Order: sequence, then C-alpha cells, then structure tokens
Amino acid sequence: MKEQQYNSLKDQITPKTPLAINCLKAFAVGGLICCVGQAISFFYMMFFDFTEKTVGNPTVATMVFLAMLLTGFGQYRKLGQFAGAGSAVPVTGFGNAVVSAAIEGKTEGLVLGVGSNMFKLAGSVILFGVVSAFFVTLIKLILVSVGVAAW
Amino acid sequence: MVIVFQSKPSILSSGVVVGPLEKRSVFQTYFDKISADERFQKVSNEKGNAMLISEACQTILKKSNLNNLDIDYLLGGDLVNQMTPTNFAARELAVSFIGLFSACATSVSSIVIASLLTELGASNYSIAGASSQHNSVERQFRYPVDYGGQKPATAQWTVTAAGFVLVGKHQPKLPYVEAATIGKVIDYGATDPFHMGGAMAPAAFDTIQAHLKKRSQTVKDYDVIMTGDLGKIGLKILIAMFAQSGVKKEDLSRFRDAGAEFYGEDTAFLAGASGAGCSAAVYSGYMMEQFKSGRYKRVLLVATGALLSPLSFQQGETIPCTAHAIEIGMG
Amino acid sequence: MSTIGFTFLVAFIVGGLICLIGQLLMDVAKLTPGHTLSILVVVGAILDGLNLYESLINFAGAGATIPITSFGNSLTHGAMAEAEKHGWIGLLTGMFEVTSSGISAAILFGFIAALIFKPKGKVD
Amino acid sequence: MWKAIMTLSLLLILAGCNDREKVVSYALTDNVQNQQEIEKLLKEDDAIEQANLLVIEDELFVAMQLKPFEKWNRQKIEQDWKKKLEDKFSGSKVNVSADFKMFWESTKLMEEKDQKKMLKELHALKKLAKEET
Repeated sequence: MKEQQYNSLKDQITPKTPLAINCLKAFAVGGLICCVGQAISFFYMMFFDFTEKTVGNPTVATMVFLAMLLTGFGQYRKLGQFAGAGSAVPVTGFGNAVVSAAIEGKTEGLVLGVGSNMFKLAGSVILFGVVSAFFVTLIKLILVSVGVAAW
Repeated sequence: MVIVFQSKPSILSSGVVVGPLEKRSVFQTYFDKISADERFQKVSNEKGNAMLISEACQTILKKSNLNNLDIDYLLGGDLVNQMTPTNFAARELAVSFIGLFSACATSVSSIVIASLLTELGASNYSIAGASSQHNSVERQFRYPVDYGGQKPATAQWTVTAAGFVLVGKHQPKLPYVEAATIGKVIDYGATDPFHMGGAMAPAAFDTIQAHLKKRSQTVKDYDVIMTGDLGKIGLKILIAMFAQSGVKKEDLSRFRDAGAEFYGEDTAFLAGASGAGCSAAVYSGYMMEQFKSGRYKRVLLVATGALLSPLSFQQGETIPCTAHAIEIGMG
Repeated sequence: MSTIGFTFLVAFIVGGLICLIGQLLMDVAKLTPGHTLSILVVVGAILDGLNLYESLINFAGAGATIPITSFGNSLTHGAMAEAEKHGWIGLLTGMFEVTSSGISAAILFGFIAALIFKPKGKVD
Repeated sequence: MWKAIMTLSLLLILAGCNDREKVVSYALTDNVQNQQEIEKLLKEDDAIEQANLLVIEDELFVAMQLKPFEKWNRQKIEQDWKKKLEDKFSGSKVNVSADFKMFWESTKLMEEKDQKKMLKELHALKKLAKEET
C-alpha cells in the first residue's frame, strides 16, 4: 500500500475532532473561570483597598493559587481533558503548566529538578510575552517620535 | 527477515506485575501481582519501574524453582532514558544482561533474541520481556502527568506493567517459539504523537505480510494474530488494510490488539492502552495461559513500536515505526 | 439587570470567547498548547500597543484579566509607561521593571506545590 | 467551594438590585444650588447608570457606575466630566471616578455622620484612586 493511499485510509477511519462540542466546552468553562475571577475581584474590591485598576494582580495570584491546589490534587488534568483551551487559556492554565512541571521535577531535587523543569512548558509564554512587550514598545516609541501616533 | 527455530525453544514460565490502575484491565486475572502503589513505596517513578521489573523476574524464579545463578541472560528494555530502570533491575538480578530498545516492540524483540541464544546452545534459561510505567513514560514523551492538556480520541494510556517470560530448551506440553520476523522500520510520515496507532499500523501490516509470505501461511493458519498496542483506532486501520489486501471478512476477526482490549470499553482510557508493558503483560500473562488451557494452538504475536524521541518530535521529524513478530505454537 | 450581574455576564462572554479562539487555534490550526498560549500572549501585547486592551479590561473586567492575553498586556503596559515618561532610556529601564503577578505567583506556588504534592497520574 | 461562589454571586446580584435613585448626593456645604446643578447634570448623562455625589467644603467627589457598553470609554468619560466640573466650579477640588471601588466606598461613606472622619476617608479614597498598579 502506498503512503498516500494509506494516509487517506487512516484519515477515513480516524474519528474527527468534535470541533463544535470542543468549542462550546472551551467557551463555557473558560467563561466560568473568568466569572470566578470576577467574583474574586469583587471580593478584593469590597473588603480590601483595591480599585478596578489594581485588583488584577491579587486576582490573578489567587487564581494561580487555586490552580495549584487543583493541580496538586490531580483535578486540573481532568478539567483540561474536558475543557481543552477553556482551562488552558486562563492564567490558571499557565499556573497548571508551571505547577505540574514543578511537582514532576521534585524527584531530581529542588535545583536540578524543580528549578530547571518549572518553565519547561510555560517558559515560552514568558519569553514571547517579554519579547513582544519590548518590540511593541519600541515600535510605538518610534511612531511617537516621528509624530505618527500618540501615547 | 524470517527466522525459523529448529530447536523450538519453549516458554517455560512467565511473570507479570502491574500497577494499581491495571486492576481495571480485562486481563487482570492473568496478572501475577497487582501492586497497590505504582512507585512500590520508592521515592521516584523510575525506581518504581525498576521494581516492576525486579518483581516480575522474582515471580518467574519463584514459579520455576530457580535462583538467579541459574539464569544465563536477562534481555529487556523499557521506555525511560537509556533504559535505566531495566539496567537497575539487572544490577539487582546480577546476570548477564543486554538492554534492548525497540520502543513498545521490545516485548517481542527480547523473546526473539532469547530464543536465538537458546537455539545456539548458549543459554539454558533466559528471561526476556519489557516494561513501562505510566508516570515516568508520560513525563518522558509527552507532558507532566498533572498537566491539563486535552487528548484526542486517538490518544492511548501508557500502562504500568512488566511482563517477562522464561525461555529455555524445548520441553513438551509447553508453548514454543517456532519462527520470528524482525520487522523493517516503516515511516509513512505520521507526526501526531497522540495518534500512535495510525503511525504504527503500516509497520504491523508489513511485518505480518512478510511473515505469512515467507512461511507460506495465510491468516487462517493462526487462531489469533495479536498486535501489541495499536489501540482501538489503530486496530481498525490494520483490519481495513488487510480487508483491502484480500483477506476474507470472516478471517478478519482473527486480528486482535492487546492495547485495544486491555482496558475493555472504559472510555476514560480513550483509544486503549499502550506502552512496552502493555503487550508484554498480555502476551506473557493472558496468551501463555490460553496455550496451557488448550484454547489456542498457534498464534502470531506482533508487537509494534514507535521509534520516536521527544527530541526528534520537537525537531519536526516524522515517527518511524517497527513491528516484530513471533509465531508461537503448542503441541 | 443590575450592573454587577451584567459585569459577570460580560466577563463570562468575553473570557469564554478568548478561550474559544484558543480552542480553534488548537483544533483547526493544529497547534500545541504551547504555541497557542504564546500566540495569545503576543496578541495581548499588540492590543495593548494599540491602546485597546485597557478598554477591554474596563469593559469586561476579569473576562480580560484572567485569560493569558493579559500577560502580554501587563508586560507591555509596564514598558510603555516607562517609555512614555523617560523616552528611549525608558524603553530599556522599563523592560527591567515589567512585572506580571501571574508569573511571580506561578513561580512561588509552583515551588510550594513541589514541596507538598506528588505527581498523580490517576485516570479519575 | 462552588457553593460559596454561588452564594457570593447571588449576594452581589441582589446587592445591585436595590431600588435607589440614579444620583445620590451628600453635601456639607452652604451652596445648595451647586449641588442640585451637578445632580441634574449627572442625571441627564445617558452613559451613567448610577452616581454618588459628595460635596464637602471645597471637595467635589463624583463616583459613578457606567452603563456596560460605555465602560469602553471609561477614561474619556472620566476626563470629560472632570473638565466639565472644573470649568463650572473653578474653586473646588474635583475628583471623578468610574471605578467600582470608589462607588462602593462612597456609598458606604455617605452613612458616615462625623465630618472630620469623612474628610479623612475621602482623602484616603482619592489617594487610592491615583494608584496605578
């Protein structure tokens, strides 16, 4: 059997990704996670001295903390299998990527294991976040300098 | 290449040790020991994998009233870096040892080498087999086990299991190795690490075809042709390939797959089981028992292996696959 | 509907839509989660450069701060604020001042989790 | 945990449902006309859902909740209002905020009777509103 022939046979038999259902799940779970975040935001604004501008930081930190607990107790894996991007795209997904890699590195010690494995999955997010922040700011600065745009 | 064993080395005994989750396997009654802890109270998953192997070898020694000095060779492998769990288990057993890597096809390639050594007269007793441990393998090849990634329906679950057999000189009333085919490496350009069945099916097809042709046999000559860990979808693809090549519909039911059947219809495991321990446990546990009970007279065991590494995958290489087959008969 | 109830609804819809885009990147474009998240972070940074992300946060609250796109936003925001104040020097100093609470939180909690937990690998 | 979240969100929704005037004001000033004029202006603005107005001595503090789709232009609306009020009442220290925190705290503040304490809290709020991160 030729390679092309085989690949069309394989595609025929392999079940298709249920795109509509996956998207719906991602939307619902992602939305719910954001609602939890919103509730935490309101909590911080009502009982602590945070404004809408400053409440983002403690909210994100709290969400990552929740992600740590869910990951540690083995629940985030199940959520991820169900929700796909719905649990991967919120910061809890970033937290899960860091925490799961850190837990796994434990057997190699805190320096060689936890330290160097922690950003195995999430490192690229930080890399592209910082690099794109630099280039966006650079471009903006150039545009402002030549008078095309304003801050 | 097909090897025909004139001396018909026998499979004298077997030892299968599995982890706690494998209690849910449909084959669980054929396992010698089900551990309640996949790490065997050790600190790391890799040590747990080594313990799986040690325990399986000890089971064989106990069952056949031998001690480690009676064993001439240990042949085996696993899926962790440089097969360290098997290396460490071999250190405990203290016998001549060759580590083998054919990914999940190691379960059969090790028995082939053991049979060759026996045929040569170099070995009276050889232990051969393979193992895998879920946590250590997932970590090695995919993501951390607690990472919440979404797996497609084609993904398979690496089992925690070690399956080893004792190969020795021919003895009556025991299953024996009659012939074997060492497979070629086949690569049809698959790149999806969550669809191993689809990548490995062509290798299984090629090896089975080669074996039947060289041995002048047909599918009908076997009670069962059992592949290693193609999974539910991979098995469907393999059956479709044989249907296209002209195998009659009623004979297609002779194709079975250890990975597809391992966890039954449990959807939590998606397309079924995988890993070197999957085929090793089913072959040396379930299959040998079927021979002893007289249900089967001749089977072809075809273990499939995906020869990728995390590095090769990240560098954009396709997944080369292989399949090794042994023909086992009785009576 | 009350203002607060509506805030939750908007957070749900906007946050859900960002996740839906992520799912499409994974299922249709066949990207790995790592690629998907990296793209979303870059998109967040660009949107902040266009002064759109702050408005989105004003509008959607946690619906915009919880998805990973807000990383790109908060990093770019720090750098841009410095650049606005100090010009070209600010571009450099700003880069070393940028922070994201999510990153520090993940580092800290990841470390704590490593001390407490063991990898599970249970199917359910 | 889910139960707690559900209860909290229900509380929040209920809290937002109470019947109150669109603009509530609290004034400790002789110039009642000023206060009424601002109240009228606030009521006329369609972008505003609810607003609190505090006039204490020379302090003029407006905390408002915008309609959902007006939140996009929050900064602009805040600036416009600040400018509008500063032009009109040039002697006052004008503060305008559409922040939920400001609205929430000023609602609580209006029940405070002690003027000194109130001024102190108002200054604390103003400081909080200026924080960037």
